[in-house]
Order: sequence, then C-alpha cells, then structure tokens
Amino acid sequence: MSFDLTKAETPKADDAETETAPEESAARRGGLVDFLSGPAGRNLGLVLALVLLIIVGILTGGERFASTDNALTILRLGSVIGVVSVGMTFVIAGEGIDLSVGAIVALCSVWATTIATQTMAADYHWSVMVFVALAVGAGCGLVNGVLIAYGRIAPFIATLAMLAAARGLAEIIAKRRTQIIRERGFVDFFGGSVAGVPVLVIMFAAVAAAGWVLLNRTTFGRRTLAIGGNPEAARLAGIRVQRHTMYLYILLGLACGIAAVMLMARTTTGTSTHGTLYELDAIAAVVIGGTLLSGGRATLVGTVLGVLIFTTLTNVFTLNNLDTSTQAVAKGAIIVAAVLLQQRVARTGST
Amino acid sequence: MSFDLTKAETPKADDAETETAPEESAARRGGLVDFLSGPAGRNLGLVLALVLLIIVGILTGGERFASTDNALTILRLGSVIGVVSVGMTFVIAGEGIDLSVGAIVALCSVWATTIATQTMAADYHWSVMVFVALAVGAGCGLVNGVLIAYGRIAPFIATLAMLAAARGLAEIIAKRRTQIIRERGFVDFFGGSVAGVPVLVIMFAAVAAAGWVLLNRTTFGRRTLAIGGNPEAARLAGIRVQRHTMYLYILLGLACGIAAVMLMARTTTGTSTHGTLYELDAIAAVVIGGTLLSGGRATLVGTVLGVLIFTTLTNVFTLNNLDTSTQAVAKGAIIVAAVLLQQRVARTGST
Amino acid sequence: MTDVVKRFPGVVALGGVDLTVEQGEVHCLLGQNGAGKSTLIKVLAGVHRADEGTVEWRGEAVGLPDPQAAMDLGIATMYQELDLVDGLTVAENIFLGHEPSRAGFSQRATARRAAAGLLAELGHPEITPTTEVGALSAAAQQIVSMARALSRDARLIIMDEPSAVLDAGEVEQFFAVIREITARDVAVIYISHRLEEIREIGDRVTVLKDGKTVSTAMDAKTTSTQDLIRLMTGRSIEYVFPRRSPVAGAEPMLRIENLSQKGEFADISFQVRPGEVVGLAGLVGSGRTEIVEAIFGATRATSGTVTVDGRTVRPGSVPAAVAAGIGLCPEERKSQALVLQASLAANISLASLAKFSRAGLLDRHGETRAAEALLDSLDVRPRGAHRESRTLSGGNQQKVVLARWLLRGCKVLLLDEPTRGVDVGARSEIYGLIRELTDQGVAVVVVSSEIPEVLGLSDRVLVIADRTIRHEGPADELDEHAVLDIILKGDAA
Amino acid sequence: TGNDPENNSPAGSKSAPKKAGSNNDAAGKKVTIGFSGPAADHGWLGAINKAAKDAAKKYPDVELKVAEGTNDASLQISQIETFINDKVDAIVLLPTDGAALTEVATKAMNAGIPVINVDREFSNPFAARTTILGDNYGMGVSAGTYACQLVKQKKLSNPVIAEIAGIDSLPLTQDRSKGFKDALKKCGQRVDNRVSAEFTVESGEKQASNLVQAAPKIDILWNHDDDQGVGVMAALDQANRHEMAFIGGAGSANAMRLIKEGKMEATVLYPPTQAADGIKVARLIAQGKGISDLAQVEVPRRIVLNAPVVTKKNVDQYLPLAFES
Ligand SMILES: Nc1ncnc2c1ncn2[C@@H]1O[C@H](COP(=O)(O)OP(=O)(O)OP(=O)(O)O)[C@@H](O)[C@H]1O
Ligand SMILES: Nc1ncnc2c1ncn2[C@@H]1O[C@H](COP(=O)(O)OP(=O)(O)OP(=O)(O)O)[C@@H](O)[C@H]1O
Ligand SMILES: [Mg+2]
Ligand SMILES: [Mg+2]
Repeated sequence: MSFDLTKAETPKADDAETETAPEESAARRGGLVDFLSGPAGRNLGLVLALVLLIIVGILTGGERFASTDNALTILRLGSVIGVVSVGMTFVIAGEGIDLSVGAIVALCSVWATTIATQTMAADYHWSVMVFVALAVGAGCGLVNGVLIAYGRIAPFIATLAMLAAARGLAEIIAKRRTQIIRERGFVDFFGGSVAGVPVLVIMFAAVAAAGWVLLNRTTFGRRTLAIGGNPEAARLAGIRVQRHTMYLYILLGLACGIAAVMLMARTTTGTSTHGTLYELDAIAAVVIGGTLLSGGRATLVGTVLGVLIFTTLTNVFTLNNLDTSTQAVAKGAIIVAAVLLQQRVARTGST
Repeated sequence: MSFDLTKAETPKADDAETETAPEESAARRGGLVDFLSGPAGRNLGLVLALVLLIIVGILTGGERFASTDNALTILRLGSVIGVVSVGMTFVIAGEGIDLSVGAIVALCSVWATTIATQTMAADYHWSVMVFVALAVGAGCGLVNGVLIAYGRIAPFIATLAMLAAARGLAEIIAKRRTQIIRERGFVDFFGGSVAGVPVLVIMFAAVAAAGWVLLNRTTFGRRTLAIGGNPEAARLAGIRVQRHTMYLYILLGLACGIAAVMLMARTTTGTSTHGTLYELDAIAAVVIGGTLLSGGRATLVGTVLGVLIFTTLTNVFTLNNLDTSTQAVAKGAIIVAAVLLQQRVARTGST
Repeated sequence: MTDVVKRFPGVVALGGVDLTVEQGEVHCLLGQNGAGKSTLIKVLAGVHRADEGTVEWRGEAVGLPDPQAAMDLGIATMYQELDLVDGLTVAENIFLGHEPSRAGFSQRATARRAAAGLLAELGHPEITPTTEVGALSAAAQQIVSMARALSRDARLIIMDEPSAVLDAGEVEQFFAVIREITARDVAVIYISHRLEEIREIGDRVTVLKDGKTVSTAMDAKTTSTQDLIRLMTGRSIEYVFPRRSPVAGAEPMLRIENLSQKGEFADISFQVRPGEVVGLAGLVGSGRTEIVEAIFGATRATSGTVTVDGRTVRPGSVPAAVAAGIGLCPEERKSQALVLQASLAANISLASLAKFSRAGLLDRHGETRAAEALLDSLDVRPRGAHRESRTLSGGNQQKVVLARWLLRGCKVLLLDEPTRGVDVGARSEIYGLIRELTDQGVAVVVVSSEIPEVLGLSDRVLVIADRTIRHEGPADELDEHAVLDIILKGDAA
Repeated sequence: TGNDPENNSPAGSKSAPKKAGSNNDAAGKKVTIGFSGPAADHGWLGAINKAAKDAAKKYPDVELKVAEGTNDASLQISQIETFINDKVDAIVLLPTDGAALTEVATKAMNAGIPVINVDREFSNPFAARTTILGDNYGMGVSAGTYACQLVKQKKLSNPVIAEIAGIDSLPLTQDRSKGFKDALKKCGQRVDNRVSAEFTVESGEKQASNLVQAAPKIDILWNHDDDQGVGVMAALDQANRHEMAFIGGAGSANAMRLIKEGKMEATVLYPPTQAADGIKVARLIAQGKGISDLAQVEVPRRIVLNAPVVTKKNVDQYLPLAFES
C-alpha cells in the first residue's frame, strides 16, 4: 500500500512537527504556517535547483538571460505544457496516468481550426473556437475516464489507445495540413498582454492557482488523494471511486483543451503535430515536482516548479548555443542531480 | 505453480482444483498439466484476440497473409522489440519501469559499430561487436540500477534522464551519422536462417524461453515477484532488495544489448535513431500481456502474445493498404477491444 | 439479518448466518479465524453484496448495494484492516467522504476542530488533527478509525477487532467510550478474540463457525468460557499456556549489549539462552518494535552489538541477521510480512529460497511439499499451498508468517505481537508451537501488548518503559498489576 | 513535356499533364506498387504522402499499397519484406534511414522487384533501380549563397546569421546545414546562432522564441522547413522581431504567400513531389517504358531535383506548384 511511501519520503519531518508542537491547537495554526510547513518545505530542493539554474543562466547569458523579456519568454514557453501538467497532477494523484495528452491537444487544435469552425467563429465570435477546443478535450477525457473507471482498462493501455486514435483522427480531420487561424481576434486576444504580462502566462497562473485550490482546499481534491492513496479505503468511506476517477480524466481533458487554445494562439495554427511528446514532458514535470506516480501525494507548487525547471533549462541551453546532443546528455545529468539535491535537502531539513 | 499466474484472473480454477482433488499429490502433477492450467488458461483472452486478428488477416489478405514467408516476416519484426519486452517484464514485475530502452538500444548499436570497434572486429572476429553491444547495454542498465536502487531516484525519472543522456551520447559518438557495418560475417550470421527459421526468430525464442524459466522456475524470479509485490516484506525476509533491483535493470540493459545486435543485423547499421519509441511499445506489450504495472505479478507468455498481437496488427494493416491515420484510429480501437475481450473471457472462465 | 450467504471463489465464507442486534446493546461476534465474522460485517456495511439472505433495518428489508447506502442508514464501521489513507491528515481521514464543506470547499478549520473534539472525547488529545495518518503508530490509527466511526452519528457501530492493537490501558478508555455511546441507544457489534473483553463489555454473544451461526443471543456475562470455546472450535481447548520446561544453563544464544538507537531507545542489554522465551512487556509506543527491528538489522542501531551463538552480527543488515539465524515475525502482517498476491507456498519459502535452489533453479515440488506439510501442521485454513495469501483470514496469515521461519529453521526467533488477531484455538496452537521450538533449543523473544500473554508465555520478562529496560526478572515472580506498576511508577511497588 | 519528373507540375493538380507526343500516360499493364515512407509527422512528409497517393489515383493501371508511416527502421524493413512476400511489381521507398534500409532493398532487387529510392539515399547504389533525390546539400548551398548576396546587397559589415535546423539526427538536416555553412564560408560568413527544431509548427515556435532571446539582433535567418516556419513566424510576430531577412525552406504555399506579402525574404524549394515522381517512375519501370522526353529507352538510374530560391521576384511563377502544408 502507500504505507511505505509515506515513510520513505518525509516521515521525519512530520514527526518532528508532531513532537515539537503537540499542544499547538489545530485551530491556531494559520493557513500560512500550514502552507509553509507543507508543500513549500518539501519544494525547497526544487527551488534550490531552479535558483542554481538561474545563476548558471546569468553567469553564462548575462544581460540576455536576466532580462524581463527573457523571463517572459520562459514563462510563455512553460505555460502551455504547464497547464497540461496541472491537469496531469490530478490524474497522477488519483493513481492514474495519461499518455494521450499530446494527442488530445493536437485533436483539439485541429477541430477548433477546421474551416467549419472558423467560419462559424467568423460569423459569431472567436470564442466558438475556444468552446470547440474545450468540448473536444473534455470529450476525449470522458472517453478515457469511462474506459478506465467503468471499463476497468489499465490507464496506461486505455490512454495509449487514445494516443493513437486521437492523433489519427486529428490527421484525418486536418488532412495532414497545418490549418492557419484566420480569426485575428482570437490570436490578438490570447497573444496579447495585460499590464505587460502575456495573456498566456496569466492563463497558466490562473489554471495553476485554481488547481492548487481544487487540490488542497476542496473536498474534490481530498477525495482525489484518498483514491490515489488507498482506493479501497476511499470506497469504504462512501466515495464513488469510479465516478470520481472519470472526473479526473475529464478534468485533464479540459486542461488539454485549454492548452490547445494557448498553443493555437502561440503558433496561429491548428495541426495534428501539435503536442508531440507532451505526455513525457508533463509526467516528468509532475514527478520531478514531487507527486508520487503511485498516487496519494501530490503537490501543485512542485509541478509548477518542475515545469519552470525544464523550460529554463532549454532556455539556458539555447542561450549558450549548445548542440542538441550535448543538451540531451546535460539534461539527463541535470535531472539526476536535481533529484539527488532535492533528496539531500529533504533529509537535512529533517534532522 | 508460478505465483504470478496464480489468481487474479481465474481464482475459481485454482480453488476448484484444490477442492476437487486435494489429495492429488504435487509430484503427480505433470509439467504439461501445470503449464496448461497456469499461464495458458489465463492468456486465453489474448490468444483469442490474436486468433481473431489472424482470421481478419486471412479474410482480408488470403494467401498473402497465410504464407510461411509472411509469418516469418511478422516474427522477424517482433523479435527485436520482443527481446526488449522480455527484459521489461522483469523490471515491471519488480515494480519498476524503464523509459530508456530505446535510447540504450541506440547507444549499443552506435558503440558497437564505431570505426574503432569495427576495426577490432575485422582484426579478431565479429563477436567483438556483439560483446561491445552487450557490455554497453549492461553498463547503461547498471547506471539505471544504481541510481534507482541505491540513489533512490524514482525509476521513471532516472530512466527518463538515461533516455536523454544515452541518445545524446549516441548522437555524439556517431556524429549523427548512420554507421554502416562492413563486417559481412556479422550480418550474414544474424541475418541467416537455420532450417528455414531466421536466426533472429531463434534468438527471440531463446530469450523468451530463458526469461520464462528465469521468472517461473528460479529463485531469481521468485525474488523479483516478491520485491514487486511487497518490497518491505521481501526485505524483512532477508532478500537484498537493492541489489536485486539493480540486477533487474542490468538484465534489461543486457536485453537491450541483444536487441541492438539484432537490429544491427536487420539494418546493417548502427545509428542514434534506432529504437525510437521502443519504451512505449515494450511497456504496451508487457502490460497488455497481463503483467501489472504495480508489480508483483508477471506473465512472460502474455508478453510474447502482446508483442505478437502488435506486430500482427501492423502486418495486417500493411496488407490491407489502410491509410496511416485510419490505421492509428483502428489501432486504438483494437487495443481497447482486445483488453475488453480479455477481461470478458477471464470473467466467463471463472464462473 | 437472516440466512445471509456469501460465496467467494472456491470458498463459502458465509453459509446462512442469522444475527439480530437490539438498540443500545453491545453484541459480540465470536468465531475462529476465518469463521466469517469480517465477511458478515462487510455485508452489513455494504462492502460485499450477499448472494442470498435478507437484511432488515428497523423492521424494514433493505438492500445494501454500497458503503454509502449503509452509512446513509446509520451504520458506521471500523474495519479490521486499517482503512485509512496514509497520505491524508487525521482530520481529513476522519471526515473522508462527508467533509464539512461549503460549495465544495472544505472547511478545514471546522474539520480540525471537530476532529480534535472527537479525539479528546476518546481520551487521545495528543493526536494532532493535522498529522499525517501514515506517521502514526497502529494504535493511534485505530483511535482515528474510531473517531471516524463516531463522526458519522451512527445508530449502529461495527467494530472489527478494534482492541487488537491497543494495550490494556487504552482498551479501558475505549470501553468507557463504548459505554457512553450505548447509553445513547446506539448499538454496537463488537468482534474480538479476547474472551475477557467480551465478558467486560458485551451484552449478548453470537458465535459463528465455518460461516454459520452456531448459537446466537447468549448472555455475554454468564455463558461459560468452556462453552464459548467449544461452540467456536467444536472441541474443548484448555485456554492455558503450555508448561515451561526448565532452561538449560547453557551459553546464551542471543546476547544484546548496550543497544541504542537515537531517539528510539537506549542502552538495551539482555541475553536469551537456547530454549528460553524472553518477553518484552510495555505499553504501546514504548519502543519494543524498534528494539526487535534493530536486533534484526531492519533498522540500524546507533551503538551496541548483537551476538548470536557467540558471533557478532553485522549491524544494520537483514541478510546478515538471517544468515546468523535470526528470524522476525513483524508487527504488521500485511504491510511488512506478506506478499499478498503471492501464494502461501511462495510466502513460506521466501526466506529459505536457497534451500529449494538447485543451481538457481527452483525445486517447486519440494517447495510445495514443504509448505503443505507446514500448513497442515499449523492447521491453516482453507487448505491449499497455492492459495493467494490475500484471501486468508488474519489469524491464518499469522500462521503463514510463522511457517516461513519454521521452514528456515532459526536459532533466534523474534515475535512481534504474534497473536494479534488470532483466535483462541490458534492462539494456544501458537503457544504450543513456541514451546516446541524452545524444546529444540531456539531462543525466542516475544513482544506483546497483552501482559497476561507475556507473563504466561515467557520464562523471563523485560519491562520496557520510557524506551529502556525498567525491570528484568523471571515471569512467575510478576503479575499484571506489578508490571503496570513498574511501567507507571518505575518499580514494582 | 510528358512525365519528366523535373518539370512536372505537382502530382496533386487536378488535370493530367499535357503531353507532347507521348503515350506513356495511356493505360498499360496493371501494376501493383508498394509505398513506404516515414511517419507523416510534419507538413512536408504529409504532402509527400498525399502527392504519392494522388499520383497513383490518376492511373487506373496502378494499384498502390501504402504501408503505415514509421520512424522505426526495423518496422519499415518488415513492411518491405511484406511487399516482397506480396510480390508487388515495384517498391517506392522513402527510407527513415537510407543505410538501414539498404539491405532489405537489395533483397527486393534480388527478388526481381525494382526499388525506387526517394529522398534519402541508400548506402549501396545497387540497392535501387532508380534514385530520386531532393538536393539537401544543394538546398543549404542555395540558402547560403542567397544569404551571401544579401550581405553584399545590404552592405552588412558584421552580420548576425542564425539558423533553425530541422531534426538534428537526420542526415538530411546535416546535409542542409553543411551546405549552408560551406556557402557562407565562401563570402567569409558563419552561422552565429543555431537551434534545431523538429519540423513541427510547435517546435519551430518554441525554438524561435528562445532564439530571439539568445540573439538580440539577427540579420539573416534561415529556417530549414516552411511548416515549422509557420511557428517561427508566429514567434517573430509575438516578439515583434522583423528586423531580419527570413529565408525559408521546402517551399510551402504558406511561405510563398508570405513572400508575396513581403513578410518573408525567400524560400529554398525542396519539392514534396519526389514520391509522386517515384510512383510514376515505378510505373514506367514496371511496365517497361522509358521517360518519353529522353533519348534513352530506359528510365535513368538517378534523378536529382533542383533547389532554386524563390523570392518576391519569381514567386508568382512558383506559387501554383507550392504544396499546402
Ligand atoms: N476477498 C476474499 N476472497 C476470497 N476469500 C475470502 C475473501 N475474504 C475472505 N475470504 C474467505 O472467507 C472466509 C471468512 O473470512 P473472514 O475474513 O470473514 O474471517 P474472520 O472470521 O473475520 O477471521 P479473523 O478472525 O481471522 O479476522 C475465510 O475462509 C477467508 O479465507
Ligand atoms: N511510522 C512511525 N512514524 C513515526 N513515529 C512512529 C511510527 N511508528 C511508531 N511511531 C512512534 O514510535 C514509538 C514506538 O512505537 P511502536 O508502536 O513501534 O512501539 P511498540 O513498543 O512496539 O508498541 P506496540 O508494539 O505495542 O505497538 C511511539 O511513540 C510511536 O508513536
Ligand atoms: Mg476478520
Ligand atoms: Mg510495536
């Protein structure tokens, strides 16, 4: 069960808390203390890794790295995969996995940019395209959810099937063409900025914040963790595990829809090649962030940090004009180093 | 009886057996009966799926599908990914995962075909190349194993790092060129046939058989399943869990080395693009075969059937001239159908 | 409930059970391991669907399709297997499934306050509602389970072996709570293998045997122990400890010197001679588990040595300890001892695989034969070495763990709570088994929270309190009160 | 001019090409052609596949078998083996990796099935009956030469030249980059910033966003592929960086429209009609015909396509040929 996992990660930290402040009443502990002693503490290692990366960026890139423009570039880059990762955090927290996110993003982007949709968008409003993307995403998520929760197909297999099917369907619909968005209103809205902050970044921040609240402050989030940690116990507690599991995949499907909208705005296109390898990127960000693949423990702050680490890494690489092969080797080494660092910090913090 | 195959699917069979013939002594139960009442029974659903696929192949392809040549083509194709899948079965049985298999195959193939290696092979014997491929595979597996078992990095993350690093290294070594094998002895040996059966197919069969014995008939296999099922219990029973986990990754690395040799023989090249997406293919074959991603239960017969199903599917598609996108959609639908069929069969069999 | 039948593949877990529970009573359910008690209450709680039979609730027939339906009726359940989610906090676990919330947002402060209140009511204000449950000891988790059942405002609370992980003091406290809730006309179904408890708290008793009711609604106070045991087991068992045989004055088999572990225990030294049983008595949380785990090398002691048969054991290594001849039956069967989806044979042979290995190949017939023999001699039910250990009842699982070390053949056997959740019949069998082992010269260390058991079983007793040894002496010089006195006051007053 | 692949209009166009005294397009013996190419995971390969299929559709005497597009050499080998088992009349093969498919192509040739090698060349000339190549090195040279012209024209003293390559591990990318580098060397220039994308719109956007941060000012930018160029253009728009001369590659209709609008400087053609030409040539070989405008009786062994530069001046001439990606 998840028993061992609890202990493996941070039992000590928890004990310490219990032991040093046993009489501190629950009610007295404010939200802030709670917050700091929770995710933030555990994410210290990640923050450190990110800071190190930023230092390397400044040392090697100087001005070019440390500019506002570059920071916004990193954030914009991270925002699309970030939204997917937020959704992925929920599915993984509920002991699932979704390999089809990239394919769903592709299908959403294609469906929302067909001539039919664009014509309708031109006639009414560009929000039609947004609506189509979200609906398609939610629909794919629903199919995944039903197959997994009610069809009892292993998530890995069900979403692998969706990966093949959704990308195939996207190709059929788009006839393998890149569909360019003619609707300038759409591109201008999502491509714009509010008070200097790109709309995409605002969307990512909003999704991440909403995700954090949903995970940590609602019954939905707690039940998700319960299902991920011990599905049998969750069932015994009267939670409708199947229905809830289905919701998780729909949620992720919706996140893919949002990501598709963002990607469409970024690239001004919809195509079946969008979202390639998002599944690996998103899962990697979530897992390096500290969410357990075996479910039951999840941190959204960690996920966001994970996304930022990966995007900053790419940015630093490009600034340094590294060739792709060296990048790949360095990336592998850095991932391992970051995780070891994170562990070391967690262990030191607890003694 | 092998304990992987003992229950989840058809507990009735076992119980009934126990109850109706409790006095039947263990010694009297022949190997064949054992075999049939075990894996074969449980893999019935998969066999059925494969048979259906073959029927479809015969109906649509007729002669062309049902020929010996075509059967050998399917088997030859399946043998490379099949060897990787056999190794993957062990890692997954031990509650691990390895995303780096494709990259390791690429690195092995590149390292074994460098000018230096080929010169040495020309001077001594082509088996130098085989040795190099196996050694590189085992080395990569060792790194994975040490990081996971002793470094306590989550398998997903450690092997993701290896995926990036090994492919990057392969590109650097090969300078992104495709390295052609000049050593005809190598190509002729592995590309040849014995009594009409291609050497590659024989190798796959041998690896699968050895894997089956290792998993079901040795203490190594027992320990693997125990670790996958409950690592803490295995530890408290005196099993060296860390060391054993490391062995599992080395084993898979070796399998990747063998696969690289086979792929080199098939393509007469070593290149950094070999083995692309093998990780997904291998995991899919293992999981659809009935091995649990959560560890502790594994079936090698299932894995082999999984590999055959996927390769036959591709073959039938090619014969039927389906367009690629439609193929992808059909593939998704067929995967889901196969799993649902498998479940249905298992359920019917048990009542 | 009338004529309830529940079949599992190959097993008829319930073959026609009748049970009537009145308002405000404590109805005890007795039966051997595997008799079907847990299955019965799971049917009642909506976890399993009965194949046959009817359930009436306040005079009306009801269907119980899922746990929610049972909870809606007012049936709350504390399951035998701890049913908590480790990653969630105490408060979150207590209110899981019925969180105080407004528009989907959980009101965490409210939940924490309510949880703190419930825990205080149960006499355990020291359990903080914000602690993660996975970090709590088994006893504390049981209290959380109880708080959760209470939080449901139920009319009937089912308790499946709640006292198994509690010590004497805590059981008392627990009973006080039960008395309080039954006074409010809430009914309780209480399952336990400890007959003394039944006498103390129970009103009426129903006995199950092999999935059938053999006798129902007997008076809990007056029915004689002999009768109860006979109804449960079909034979009479002398519910006594086997006689001790004199220990030869040989060299100690196990010698512990100055064993310490930072933050857990300090300065533990004792010896066990071949054929001797040494008991560790103490309250839950006194650190006994940590001591035996350190001896076994499962955790690394900060200082001190462990010597077996004159040879020092490499510290912090389980394989070294096993090679030296030490065996451990850990405290938590499911998470620490058993590979649940593996067969009994595989579980039994797990520590002795080398025995069945011929050039790496596994002698499966030999393995099965050895396992069958042990299962027979331990009377594990249902039969069959190839059965998945998951499907066995708790007591039978414990026997399987013992069988593992019997097969291995140990010089030193460490038993952490060996009879937790084990029925009277099996219990006396285990006692007998321990004596058989000592007769063969094995040195045994027993940890148990039941003081009478420690006293009855051991030759010598170590009383552990405040994470160190407070008293050492022959078992027949102590009684339960003396031990409690030592623990509480630091000496045998 | 009949069916000379070099000057043929895109195979996708509706009307059959006008002929000058050739009867090559007249229905002949029924032939089965197997086609196998890499996964159509980007626009240019999508266009390749489509053009091939459309070309086959025009001939009632051609039955085309298309194998699942794949980037796995091993899988592609099995597809060719299937074609051999199937005894098709000719195979058109766009290999994922030329060297890796050489062995099986030789096997097909030995079995008497002519193999038409498209775009990525085999390591052994005897593995193919005819080889049709786009000129990747030449493409780089064209782009580099054009860049040199620009440097001279605009009198740039110390220009920043950037390159957005395609998938770096493909030989064709390396050839393009090498050609670019060699041509630049001739006028004393070199590539200052280089990133590689994956031929997809998304990767183009991503790499370009990072690139414009890495280089605060760019004078000339060569992007290998016009489909990924859509993303590059989006990134440039987003960053409001249009100071550079933006040169594309492949020659998609999108790119040519941008050239017409003046948003792009030029693009280097890399026609996606090679596979379509391959089909046509395969048909001719299988039917024992030659190329009608040539004096030879047989189809030549090697056809290398040209890589011209399309600029605002000549874009109208090329736009009708361009592929929609
Ligand atoms: N999920 C299951 N699958 C198959 N058999 C089961 C399952 N659960 C219980 N059984 C079987 O049903 C019978 C009754 O088990 P149950 O757990 O109800 O016993 P119990 O009386 O609670 O025993 P204990 O006192 O040891 O807890 C046993 O034979 C057990 O092996
Ligand atoms: N997983 C854990 N994390 C943190 N503290 C723990 C954990 N398990 C136990 N403890 C604490 O360690 C101490 C020893 O607990 P433990 O239950 O192991 O003692 P014990 O003497 O073996 O008791 P018993 O065997 O009767 O349950 C207690 O204070 C307990 O609360
Ligand atoms: Mg029970
Ligand atoms: Mg204990």
